[in-house]
Amino acid sequence: MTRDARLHERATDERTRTIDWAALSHAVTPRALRYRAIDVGVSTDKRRYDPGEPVEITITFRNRLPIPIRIRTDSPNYWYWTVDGLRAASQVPRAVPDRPAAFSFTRRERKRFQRQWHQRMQVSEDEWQPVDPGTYTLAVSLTRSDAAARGLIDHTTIEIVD
Amino acid sequence: MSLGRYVGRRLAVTVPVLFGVTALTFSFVHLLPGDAVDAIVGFRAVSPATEAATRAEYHLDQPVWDQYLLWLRDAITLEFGESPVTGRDVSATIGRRLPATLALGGAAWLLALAIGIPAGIVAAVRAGEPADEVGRLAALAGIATPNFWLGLILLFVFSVRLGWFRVLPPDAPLVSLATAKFLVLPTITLGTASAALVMRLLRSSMRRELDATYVTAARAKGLPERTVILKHVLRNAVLPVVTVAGLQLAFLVDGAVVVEGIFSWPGMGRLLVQSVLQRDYPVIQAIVLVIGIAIVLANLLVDIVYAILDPRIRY
Amino acid sequence: MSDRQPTTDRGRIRIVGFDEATEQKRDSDASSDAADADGAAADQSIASRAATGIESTTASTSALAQPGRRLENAWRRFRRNRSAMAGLAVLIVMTVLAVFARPITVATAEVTVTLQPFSLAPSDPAAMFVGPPNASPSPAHPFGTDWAGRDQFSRVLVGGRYTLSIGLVAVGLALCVGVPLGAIAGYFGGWIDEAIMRVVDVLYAFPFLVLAIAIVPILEPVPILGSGYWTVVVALAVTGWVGYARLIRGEVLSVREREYVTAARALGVPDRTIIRRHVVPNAIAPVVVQATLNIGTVVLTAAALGFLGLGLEPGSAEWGAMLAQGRSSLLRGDWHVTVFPGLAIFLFVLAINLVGDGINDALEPNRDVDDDRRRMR
Amino acid sequence: MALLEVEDLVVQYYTDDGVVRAVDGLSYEIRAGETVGLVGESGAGKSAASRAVLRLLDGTGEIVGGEIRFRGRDIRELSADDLQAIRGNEIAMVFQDAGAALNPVYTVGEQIAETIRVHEDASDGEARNRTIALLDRVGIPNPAARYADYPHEFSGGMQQRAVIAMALSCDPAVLICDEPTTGLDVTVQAGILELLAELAAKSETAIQLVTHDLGVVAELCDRVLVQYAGEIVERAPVDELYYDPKHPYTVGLLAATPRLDDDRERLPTIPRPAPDLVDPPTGCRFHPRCPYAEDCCASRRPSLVDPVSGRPVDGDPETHVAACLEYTGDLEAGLDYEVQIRDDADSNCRERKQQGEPR
Repeated sequence: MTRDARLHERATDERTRTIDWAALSHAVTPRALRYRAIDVGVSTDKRRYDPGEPVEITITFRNRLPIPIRIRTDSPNYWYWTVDGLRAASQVPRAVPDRPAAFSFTRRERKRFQRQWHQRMQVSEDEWQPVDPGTYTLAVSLTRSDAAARGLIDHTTIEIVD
Repeated sequence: MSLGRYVGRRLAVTVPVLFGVTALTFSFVHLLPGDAVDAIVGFRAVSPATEAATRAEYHLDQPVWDQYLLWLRDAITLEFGESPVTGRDVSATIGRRLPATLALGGAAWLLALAIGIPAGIVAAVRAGEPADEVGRLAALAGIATPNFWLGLILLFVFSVRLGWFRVLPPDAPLVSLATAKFLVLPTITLGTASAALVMRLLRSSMRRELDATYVTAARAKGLPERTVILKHVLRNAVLPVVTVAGLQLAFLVDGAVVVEGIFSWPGMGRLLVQSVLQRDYPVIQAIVLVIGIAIVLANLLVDIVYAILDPRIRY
Repeated sequence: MSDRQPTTDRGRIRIVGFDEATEQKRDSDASSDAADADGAAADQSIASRAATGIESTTASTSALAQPGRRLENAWRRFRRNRSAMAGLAVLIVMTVLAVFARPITVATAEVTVTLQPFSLAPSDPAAMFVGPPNASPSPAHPFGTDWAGRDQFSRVLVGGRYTLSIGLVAVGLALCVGVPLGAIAGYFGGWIDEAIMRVVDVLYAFPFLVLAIAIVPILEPVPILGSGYWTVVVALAVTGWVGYARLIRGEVLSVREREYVTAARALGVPDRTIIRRHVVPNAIAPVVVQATLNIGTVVLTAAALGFLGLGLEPGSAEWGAMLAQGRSSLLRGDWHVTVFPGLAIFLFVLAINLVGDGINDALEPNRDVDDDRRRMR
Repeated sequence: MALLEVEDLVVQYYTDDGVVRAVDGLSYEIRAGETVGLVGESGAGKSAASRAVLRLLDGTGEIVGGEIRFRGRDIRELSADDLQAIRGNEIAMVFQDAGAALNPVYTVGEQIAETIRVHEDASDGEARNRTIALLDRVGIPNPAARYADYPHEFSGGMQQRAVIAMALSCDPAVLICDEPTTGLDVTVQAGILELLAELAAKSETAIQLVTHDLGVVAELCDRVLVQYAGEIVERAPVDELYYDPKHPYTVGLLAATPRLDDDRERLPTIPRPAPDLVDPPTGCRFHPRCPYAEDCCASRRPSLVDPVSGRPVDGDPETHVAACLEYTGDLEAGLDYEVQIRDDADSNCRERKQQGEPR
């Protein structure tokens, strides 16, 4: 399981390193610079889709600076994606604790994640509805109330055509 | 295999090493260029009568093998003769200096454990938190600081500037408040690096053990967290620290040589340096022999303690 | 509930239909049945995600894919290690300062060749009374002066030459002795191993510094060792090789049992070639790490020897020796004489430790350096 | 009131990729003395679910929702002291890797006696005697002598027995066994299963058995919960599950279970890997892998219903329920599989069950 592998990697890394440069860098890097360092991006494999065709979404976070960066988030769910403003294409709110956490990047790190949108909206706990053809805005944002003001969001549009 | 048989086998390996240590120490004067007599009397011009007497005393007129056996016999009975430089009895001199070094070394060792073990535990349990970061940086600094420099700084700050620890009255008995107070600075100087090593080692081995399933199992049994850490995790994590105990002793002896000089502490280390500067070979020989044997025996003891602590080792 | 009979006849249950349905579905997927299309696509994406994991693009992902480029990968890992790079930077700066502190000349009877003409240090480290004695730091003498009025700044810069070169040369010599002996002991085993390892055990019984101190009077009368510099180097090498021999023997013992060594043996490759080509390269990584860390130990020991007044000529601009001279100044209250040489040693040893840890992480990320540290000292 | 009630349990792990919902709305109950199996592929969140019961989640794992009631008290609300009083005493755990679950530097006896001393006011001698009796009970020969043995002196099977003895030391009301036989030899497995079966039959201890092995479940359990992608998809008394599986996932698992008399060339498997719990499929989570999936499966999440009536779960945990849209009448083609019972004497004797003809 990748999560175990990553936890393990983190553990060994944490065990052998001599100085916590991430913490040091966090302590000395000005806040404004920290936000500006992180580049948030969202893209799709195509512009136009047939109805029912899955939309491949690629979410990228990139640390532009050659120093480790940590960004405080309002939740351990560091980021979320939306379709027309609906989180994870769902009208049903998900229980995610709203305690602060930190999204960490090593120097010049690029994190890339994939999501799929099957052109369905979750309308209730147990129901999803296919969307109609039209234009949709896919966006990604760090989980911060001031994400838009800090530039920690990105969006793209796609078109579903019959 | 029982613990007794393990100890027996371990002893069997130790005996040849002990012989090797004595042989190396013995060959010491013979490795010097020129005649061994010259070395023993300190490269002075001496009368033929004295030379003959020295030859007889150190059995230099006999084959090397016999010389070694005779020397060994003398060494076992602690007969190292007189120092040609000071004229004092070597055994008596060492006998006077040894307690001072043991007191300093013992105090530093205790300090190293008293700081290193709790610091290591805290750093491991609070890994990544500020306490851990500070501890880790301090440990790194502790390892990199030359003890003679640290000694000088402490001496300057606390003795010269603050005047807290003044010079030791020369006639103060070893067990006295004055001596204990005087020993504070040398002990800190000597113990710092050891404490740092112990802390680093314990931290990393505790981190490893904390991930083990038996820790979760111990929690699942309903043991209090204290018991889980101090009884289950620590007992396993301390094993690598025990293996360094022998090396720590060697490390402390090395440190004592320097630290005793800085603080004018009348121990074996200072005696060794003085003897080397004066080319007082019989004394050097005796000191090196005592240290070598002490460390061999200490390593034997460490192995036995390790076997008691880790039941897997006996099989 | 507990009185239920266990199901004993499950061996006779068989499901029919599921597998066939699965096959059918595969077929219909292939013909891109509209009803199943998005389900199938979802599966593909899940499969592809499972295969690639969560992609966190760093330099190592591409590097790891290429085998046989161990050193290059190690260097990449090392470069990403900030503390190690910081340590390396300190070492480089200190080396440059030491080399360019004063001109280096090689003098024969007739000609004097200047190898390095630069002079960063303002004055000759041995020149007395370039300033007032025991002066505090000032613009003219940034590190102050010692009891003889010598410029401390120049002496600290030039003193780096002793420290750096003693560390490198002594460790190099110790490696030249320890690695072959340890490899031979581990590879051949038997009485050769016994003999070498007993010698190692005996030498191990003496603390590093004590042994070095005891050896100094033996080495000093040896004429070719000259000024005392080589006395120190040889004393440190003689005491230092045991650790490497022990370390590499242990590694060789495990490498020896690997298939490629057995295969080479079966092919009749000579032992010497096997040791050189197969065994040592695969066992050397921890030795490299240890050697790096040991430069720190050796430098500390050399400085201790200088501090005790053993080895080098009195008055040498060696950091340890300078500290020893500073002791009497210190007791009079002049702090600056001891601060700067000590700080230099501290910085150097700190940097070496950072680099050593970094090399360890780069070469063998899963090995804990403290484990080896306890095998050495 | 059941002994242990888990209601709407949600366990999450946090990664850079997002929130992993290892357990998503899990509900079940265990009554005194019964044995309940929790079955599913690895990665289905079984271990997370059972570790959550004792609040022993590792890493970033966290219980974010639901209740875990033991004798009516919510375990999530307990103080550290109260929790410790329950762990090992009322609810005990048997770990998958017994060798790793035993501390190598203490004797097996000490590790068992320690549990008794912590929870009960027993003297050292009493704890020792009880430990020896326990070792005897789990079938360790010569228990008085083996008391002082260290874990490495025990074989793998004996270690697992010792771990079971440790879990039984304070007569727990609930025993959670996390893959207790995985990694053991077949013959040793059989011995451990026998021990657990005896325990289930003779003692009042309720057992929650977590496994991926349906064979193990068949031998031990009264009821079975089938977990898929963090959710329960089917719940049934054990015989009903085997002879009359209702959820396609269960059917797939059963089809993939090897048999002694197998004459098939290869085992059928459920196609494609288990879903990533960071981004689970919409609708029925099994639909991307289900051979019977239709359009509606992607847009509607089935709830646990009685397959016959199609009505939601009532209070009785004995009721056979499954979460498939087939049973609410939403599937058009139905589920097409059959369970054959093959008799050794006469392989022609078949009981044929046909499911879900088009309505």
